[in-house]
Amino acid sequence: MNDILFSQLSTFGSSVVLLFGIALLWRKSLHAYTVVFQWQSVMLAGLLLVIGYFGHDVELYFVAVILFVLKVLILPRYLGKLEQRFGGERESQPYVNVATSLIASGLLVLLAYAVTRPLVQVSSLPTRGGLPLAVGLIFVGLFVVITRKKALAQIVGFLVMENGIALLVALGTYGIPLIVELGVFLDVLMGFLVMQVFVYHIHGTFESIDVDQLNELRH
Amino acid sequence: MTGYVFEMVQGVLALLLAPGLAGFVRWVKARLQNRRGAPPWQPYFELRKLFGKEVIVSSNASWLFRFAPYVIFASAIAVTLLVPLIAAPLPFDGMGDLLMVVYLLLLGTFFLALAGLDVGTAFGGMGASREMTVAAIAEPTIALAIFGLALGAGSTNLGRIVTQTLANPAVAVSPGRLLAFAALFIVTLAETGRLPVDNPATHLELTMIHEAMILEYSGRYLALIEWGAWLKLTIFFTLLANLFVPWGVATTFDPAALALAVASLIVKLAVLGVIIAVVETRVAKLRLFRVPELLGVSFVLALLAVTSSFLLK
Amino acid sequence: MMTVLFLVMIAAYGFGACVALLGGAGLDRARLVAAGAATGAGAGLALGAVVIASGQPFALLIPELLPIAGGLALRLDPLGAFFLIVIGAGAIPAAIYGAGYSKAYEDGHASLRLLGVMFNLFLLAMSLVTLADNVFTFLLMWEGMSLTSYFLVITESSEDSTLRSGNWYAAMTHAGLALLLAAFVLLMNGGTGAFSDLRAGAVTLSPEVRNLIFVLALFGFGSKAGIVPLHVWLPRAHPAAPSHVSALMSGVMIKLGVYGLLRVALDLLGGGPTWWGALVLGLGAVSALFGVLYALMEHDLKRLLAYHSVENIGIIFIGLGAGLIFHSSGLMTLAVLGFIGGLYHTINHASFKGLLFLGAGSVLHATGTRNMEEMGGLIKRMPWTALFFLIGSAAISALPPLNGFASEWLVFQSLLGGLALPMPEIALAIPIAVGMLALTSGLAAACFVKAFGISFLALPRSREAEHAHESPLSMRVGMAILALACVALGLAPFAVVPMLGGVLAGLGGLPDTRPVFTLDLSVQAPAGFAQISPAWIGVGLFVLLALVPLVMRLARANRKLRVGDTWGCGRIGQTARMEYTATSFAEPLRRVFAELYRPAKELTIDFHPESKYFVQSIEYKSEIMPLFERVLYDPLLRLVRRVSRQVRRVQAGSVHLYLMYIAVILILLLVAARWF
Amino acid sequence: MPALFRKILQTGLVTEPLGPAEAEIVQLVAQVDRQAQRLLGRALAIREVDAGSCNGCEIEITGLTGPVYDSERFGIQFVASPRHADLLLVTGPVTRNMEVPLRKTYEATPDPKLVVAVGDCAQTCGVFRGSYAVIGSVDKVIPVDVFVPGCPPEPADILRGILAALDRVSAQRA
Amino acid sequence: MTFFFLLLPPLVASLLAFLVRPYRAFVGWASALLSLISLGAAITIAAQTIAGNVPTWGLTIDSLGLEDVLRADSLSALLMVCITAVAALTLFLSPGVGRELRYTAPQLRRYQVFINLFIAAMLLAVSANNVGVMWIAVEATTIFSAFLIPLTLSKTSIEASWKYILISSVGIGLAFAGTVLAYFDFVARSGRIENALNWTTLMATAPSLHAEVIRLAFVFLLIGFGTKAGIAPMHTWKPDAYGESPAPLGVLMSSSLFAVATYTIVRWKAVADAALGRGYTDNLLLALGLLSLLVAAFSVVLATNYKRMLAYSSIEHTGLICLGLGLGPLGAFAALLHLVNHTAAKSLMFFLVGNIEQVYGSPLIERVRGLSKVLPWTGGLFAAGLLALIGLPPFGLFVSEFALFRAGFALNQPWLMGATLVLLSVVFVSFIVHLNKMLYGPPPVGVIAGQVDRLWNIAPLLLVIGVLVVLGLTLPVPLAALLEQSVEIIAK
Repeated sequence: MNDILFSQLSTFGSSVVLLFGIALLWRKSLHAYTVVFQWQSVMLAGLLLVIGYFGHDVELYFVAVILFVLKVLILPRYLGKLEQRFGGERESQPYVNVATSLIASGLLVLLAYAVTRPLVQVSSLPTRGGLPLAVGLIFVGLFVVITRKKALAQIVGFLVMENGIALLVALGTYGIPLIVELGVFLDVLMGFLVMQVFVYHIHGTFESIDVDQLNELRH
Repeated sequence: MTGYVFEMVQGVLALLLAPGLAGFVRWVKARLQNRRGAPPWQPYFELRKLFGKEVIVSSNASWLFRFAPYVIFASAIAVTLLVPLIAAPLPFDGMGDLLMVVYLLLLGTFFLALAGLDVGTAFGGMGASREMTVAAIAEPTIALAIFGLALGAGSTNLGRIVTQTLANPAVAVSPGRLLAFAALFIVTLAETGRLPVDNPATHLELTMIHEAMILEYSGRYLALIEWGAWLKLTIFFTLLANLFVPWGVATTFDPAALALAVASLIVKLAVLGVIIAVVETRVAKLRLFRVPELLGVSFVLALLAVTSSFLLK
Repeated sequence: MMTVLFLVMIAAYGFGACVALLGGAGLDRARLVAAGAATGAGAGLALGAVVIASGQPFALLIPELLPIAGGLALRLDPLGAFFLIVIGAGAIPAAIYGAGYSKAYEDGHASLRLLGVMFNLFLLAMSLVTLADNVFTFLLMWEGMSLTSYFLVITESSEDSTLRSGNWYAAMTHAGLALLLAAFVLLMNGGTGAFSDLRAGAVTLSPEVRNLIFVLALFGFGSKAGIVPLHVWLPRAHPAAPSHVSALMSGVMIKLGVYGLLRVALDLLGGGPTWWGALVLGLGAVSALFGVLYALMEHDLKRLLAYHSVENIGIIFIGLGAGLIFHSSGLMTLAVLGFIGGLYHTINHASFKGLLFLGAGSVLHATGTRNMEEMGGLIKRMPWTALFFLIGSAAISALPPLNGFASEWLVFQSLLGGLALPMPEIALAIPIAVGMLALTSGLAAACFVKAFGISFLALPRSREAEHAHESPLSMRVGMAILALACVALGLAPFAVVPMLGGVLAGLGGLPDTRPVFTLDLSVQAPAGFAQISPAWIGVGLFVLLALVPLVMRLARANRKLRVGDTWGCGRIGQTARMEYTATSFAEPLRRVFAELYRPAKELTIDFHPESKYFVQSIEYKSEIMPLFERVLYDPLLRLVRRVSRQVRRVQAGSVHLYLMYIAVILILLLVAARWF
Repeated sequence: MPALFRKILQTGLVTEPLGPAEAEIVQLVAQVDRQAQRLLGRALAIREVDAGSCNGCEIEITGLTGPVYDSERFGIQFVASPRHADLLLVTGPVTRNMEVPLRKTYEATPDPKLVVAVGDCAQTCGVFRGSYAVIGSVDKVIPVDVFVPGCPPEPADILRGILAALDRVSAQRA
Repeated sequence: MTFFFLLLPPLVASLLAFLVRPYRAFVGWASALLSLISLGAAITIAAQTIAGNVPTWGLTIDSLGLEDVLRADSLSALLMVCITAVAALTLFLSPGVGRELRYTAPQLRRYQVFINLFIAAMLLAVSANNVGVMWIAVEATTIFSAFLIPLTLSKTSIEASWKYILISSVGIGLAFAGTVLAYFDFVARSGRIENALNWTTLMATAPSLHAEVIRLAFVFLLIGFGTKAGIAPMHTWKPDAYGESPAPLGVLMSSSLFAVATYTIVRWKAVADAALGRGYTDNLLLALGLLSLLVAAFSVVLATNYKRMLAYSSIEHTGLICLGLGLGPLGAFAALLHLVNHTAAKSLMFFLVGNIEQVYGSPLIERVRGLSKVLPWTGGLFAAGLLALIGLPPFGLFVSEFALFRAGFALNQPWLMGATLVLLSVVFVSFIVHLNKMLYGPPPVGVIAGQVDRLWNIAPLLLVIGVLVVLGLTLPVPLAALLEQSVEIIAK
């Protein structure tokens, strides 16, 4: 009984997390990106708590807290700053328009389902139903990074990808060893910081955060 | 020992016969032009006269100019010692084969062409250029004709070819031999500067080949060169005569056989001389750039000769 | 004894290289460098001679070096020894010559240091190629030889054309190395790579692999040897290199291609089907003919010589091809004859081509140009060089009694043996080869009449030629040695040919047939097919040359001699502009072979403004585009450029695109991992 | 081909059409023959130099080598280079442009050598006398052994002139 | 304990540089000297592994999974020696050691802080037993190096950095996904064990892992770490980053960082092979290796920038190493040897390139003429290094390429090897052509060698070329032992 509930909860939670990811494709303003990411992280932290509870894994609570702090509180703050600074710039013309993006994301999730079938078959965990969604989220995050022109949007896409991986970790194994988890968080933070520093640099040098201007280096 | 003496005799004989042969051809040609012409022995007079005249050498000329006539003449004599004029096999037969003959003659041509270039006149250069062109293009035919002959005789040594053919007369009339003969005949025309390749009697510099190279020579040098050229004609005729139709060539140093051999040689040379004269009367000189076509024909003939030898082996 | 010689060789070359690297400037250094090289070459020559004389191979294995590939294995068998002798024979005069020649570089337009170091290392690498006894050692030395020679080619690096030549050379030689690498690694078949193992293992390889190895080796070594169509680097690299280096590269280095082919095809693989030989024969014939045809059209003296290297390599390959054909048919005696022809031509070519390149170098040294159209009249200004060049010209034109004739005769004789072949389809190809060989030698004679006649005879065509001077003593000595070698090898094949029989004995099951030589000093083809005696012919020619003037004097011929103006149909004042040029000399042949040359003609007539019946100037340009550049290399280069332009688009500058690549490959591989 | 040789055979020899009218020629021929044998070994090489002639003389000289006169039978032949020649056959007045070439030709001829000047112009400049382009008779430029008068002289005359020149040589030698 | 001497010196140096403000030259000297300690430690570890020991270090804190977190087998030791050696070389030739004109004090300080962190991260990556820690360390290298590329800000350096960091982050993210997938499979098979992420544990369990999952995991890992290694088509950041980074960073990235990334692939390949049997990973590596070679070969033909040309050369060698790794034990040996050789050659080249750019002021090939006259030492070494890179004797790469071909032909891959040979020839010719353009010809007006080409400035590089020559002529016994043991580890 518990397992069924657990399974349904986790799958549902994963779906919501994925849906936030897809919602990203639908929005255009940088502010919306930040908000969507923030909400996705909230859902992810919640899902971690759920998994921790049903999976009897104390470590996951800990991870959920860190994740919350990092991805709901700290990063969106920085993102907010960036957005205030460059918020006037909208993701005017992504490489792929919204409609196509949505169709593509659907296809990517389908692909994720197809590809991850062995995972679902192999695993005996109640959470296994969400695994394809996690991989799908990785794909969607990658898609955002590829198709969005603003540096900020790319960062958010990257973070969504990270969320996808975190989801995969949680669903697949109830978390990896804590020390590694910590290291990963540290890296995410550092990476984010580096990236946001570069957003300033890019703006300072190119007077825009449109990455498609960065095409001096060729061949 | 008699053999070596005989070699000397043969060399002298060739030297003596050569101007006569050239004179004979000239005489026949004159007759064919309905002229009386000079007697066949006219070239001997010319030689005597030239040896009596002084030599003028251009101030531009180097030692090569004075050296070349000797090379031309010496290489021609050397060849006469290898070719079975009247007897086979000769003691020197093992020293050189048909290839040696061809390349010794090429040695002469090489120096003649250099001499043509040495004084720096346009005509000399022109003659040298043309001579080397013709010589080069004639080369494959000669080689193949040699190949054809060697196939029958099992050797490129001249004496061996003669004795083999004598021992096996059927070979002489094989299609391969006949084709090879035709090929070599055409080459003879080219190599000895006869019509239709070169006109030995021309005075027009622009049509000259051989003559253009020696415009600068006089006196004894001219004599040596002319004599050498006549020797070359004799050698080619002898090759045509004695390799393809060896009958009459002495295989012993028996005086009777030798006498017969000399007689048969003279007859054969005369016949060839008449043929050349008839040809020269009949045909016009070819433009220089048609000459390769003629030699191409001869090459094909030689190739057919070899091929048919293979197929009929 | 052998070890001592070997060590002396290594030490001398090493000494030469070190002196060049460390020594100060000045002639003394040049002399020391040359001394090192000459000593090394001499020791190598002696080592080779000892090995051949004793029949006892010299072997040395250093497992500490090159441990991953079986150690540094050296072994000198008679075949290698022969080529070591060729190296020595070519290197000694070149080194002596180089001592004087490199003085010209003291003005700093080329690095004497680099030249000296590379010269010695080049000789060392070449020598070690002949000694290599396992795959890796061989490839290492081979590539070392290529690399050092590459640096020698670009000695005069201040000129862009030199660098372009260097590029061609590097490209072709590296392509060759790639083929060789493939061939040898296939031959190793996963084994140790020691030659003895290869020899034993080659029997077990499948025929397809053997064929593949042979073809790879043929073209790999062929690119070094310069067979058509891999010859394109020769006419570029040889002229660019300093002349004594050209002499070595053309005279010696390209012969190592011959060595390699013999080593692989005959020794390691032990011979193969008839078509191997036929292929070699065909390539040889084509190379010979193409080489000489393009040489005829050249007016750059050194390029002309380079094309002649292609020709002569072709002749050598004809001999080898005939040998391989007979070998496959079990006609061992004839096979030996063919190989001997090839090998003899190898050493002959080393001597006369070395001589000619040194001669060309002297001319370049004296006039500062390689363009024959600017030479002329040098025979009076540099009589020694002229004499040596004449000897070389006559030798390469296969004129008896010089050495070119002797070896071409052997090649001819081996081809004539084609009669004995059991298979008519091959036998019929042989007459064609005979024809091509004959045409080649005829054209070669024509070409060297041109080369010598235009360069050395008549009036000087430029101020530089007019003020030319004879080369210094060391250069003349270098040339004299090779000139003597040409004469000696031409007169005394009876001494060399049996040795070559010994060199070949045992390779690929060849019997120890040494062509008989009798007391009359003749060279006799096996089975008494034919015989000649170049020695007696030579003596005879000398006697006749002496006799003719003597008889003339006895016969009281007029001995008066007057020097006058050239007879020029009465015109006044002869100038060099009236002379026949190299271009005009070659014009008849250019027209005869126009189908091949496809000359591009350009005639510009500048009419008088008043009337077109008057002409102010006529400009005539004619260029020939070598066939293989046209049909092979240009399209290839164009293809590479096109492909690389496409590939460059990968790096288009857009980070989105780059990320896209990652996504695409990720999806592709995932799909592949899942379903394939 | 057969047609050609049939014609050759039908025509027969055209040289020496013996008859009373040509008796002198026959005699001359025999004389030349003898002289030629005696002198210069019966081999006389002639180099023809046109020093400015109207080409009338040349036509006659050509006649000399034709089948009728057939000078070759005496061993007289025309050659392409003065180096090969024993005798220079000079025609016409010497024009300005031909003065040096003529002298050079003479110098280019090896000794012993003869010069026969053919035609009136060679001796007197004929109608060209006084022309600005003409510098004078042949003997003003090179030593002449024999002048052959006539405008143009017949082949027989030329032959006679050559003979005379040969005579002079024999006289000198004697 | 040796691990401390290995890992701490760069951290100390970094801290020192962080604390000393403004920058002083002694900081540079200190970090250079400290790097020698690391080098000594690496050599010690190598000696231990050759002797058959496998030093490990770990914390026994419950539930943290840190038992044996650091471990050095022969493969690690090999990499440690390479990294520390290059690091020492780099730090001795870094800006800030000795007189410095190019950079300001803050820049030098930033440089010293991050370069040492970068080195420490790399060392951690190769000494970690835990693949998670390994991943963290590799990710850290990206971050630290990203600070260094734009040492001086310019449009192009920012562009390069952005591309580098974005592509690397995405790639390394994928690698993490792969790591997770492998861990997932382990968990699915054996339940959760704290040190399951330890490579030794993974290897021990590998034969019983699920093939389908490991196949997927390896794809993520290969692409992820392959992005760091610069395997095509994930190579695109390389030309930009190498082209724009300061010379010492270029040295470390092109030689050490690349080696580290390759190392991670090798580690995972061993796991995947143990699970899947040979073949699968081999084919992937061969395919991507050939693709890298293809892209690199045709990119150098028309190259106009010599630094980017060297980057393409790196991609080419990446391709070769991938090929070697896909060709069984013989190939693995060749690949590792090639890795060592390439590390030496590339470190040499990027220093020289730095000198050249400093003197000529342009990274364009067409601007650099007469190198052999202007900078005889630099030019000569540059030529030698380039010849080494294109695989000519007497340099080590000739040996390793030969070994590679031997392996390929022994595995009956003649067509693959044939294609490789053709592509290598294209590279060869292009390099020779470009080299000639640079070495010779008239130097541009106003180019002065200055201090750059002094012998003492170049002397350490002579050592490197010496190493290359030694590796070309022989294989020192310790190195041979290390290589053989490493091959044992990764390609049993």
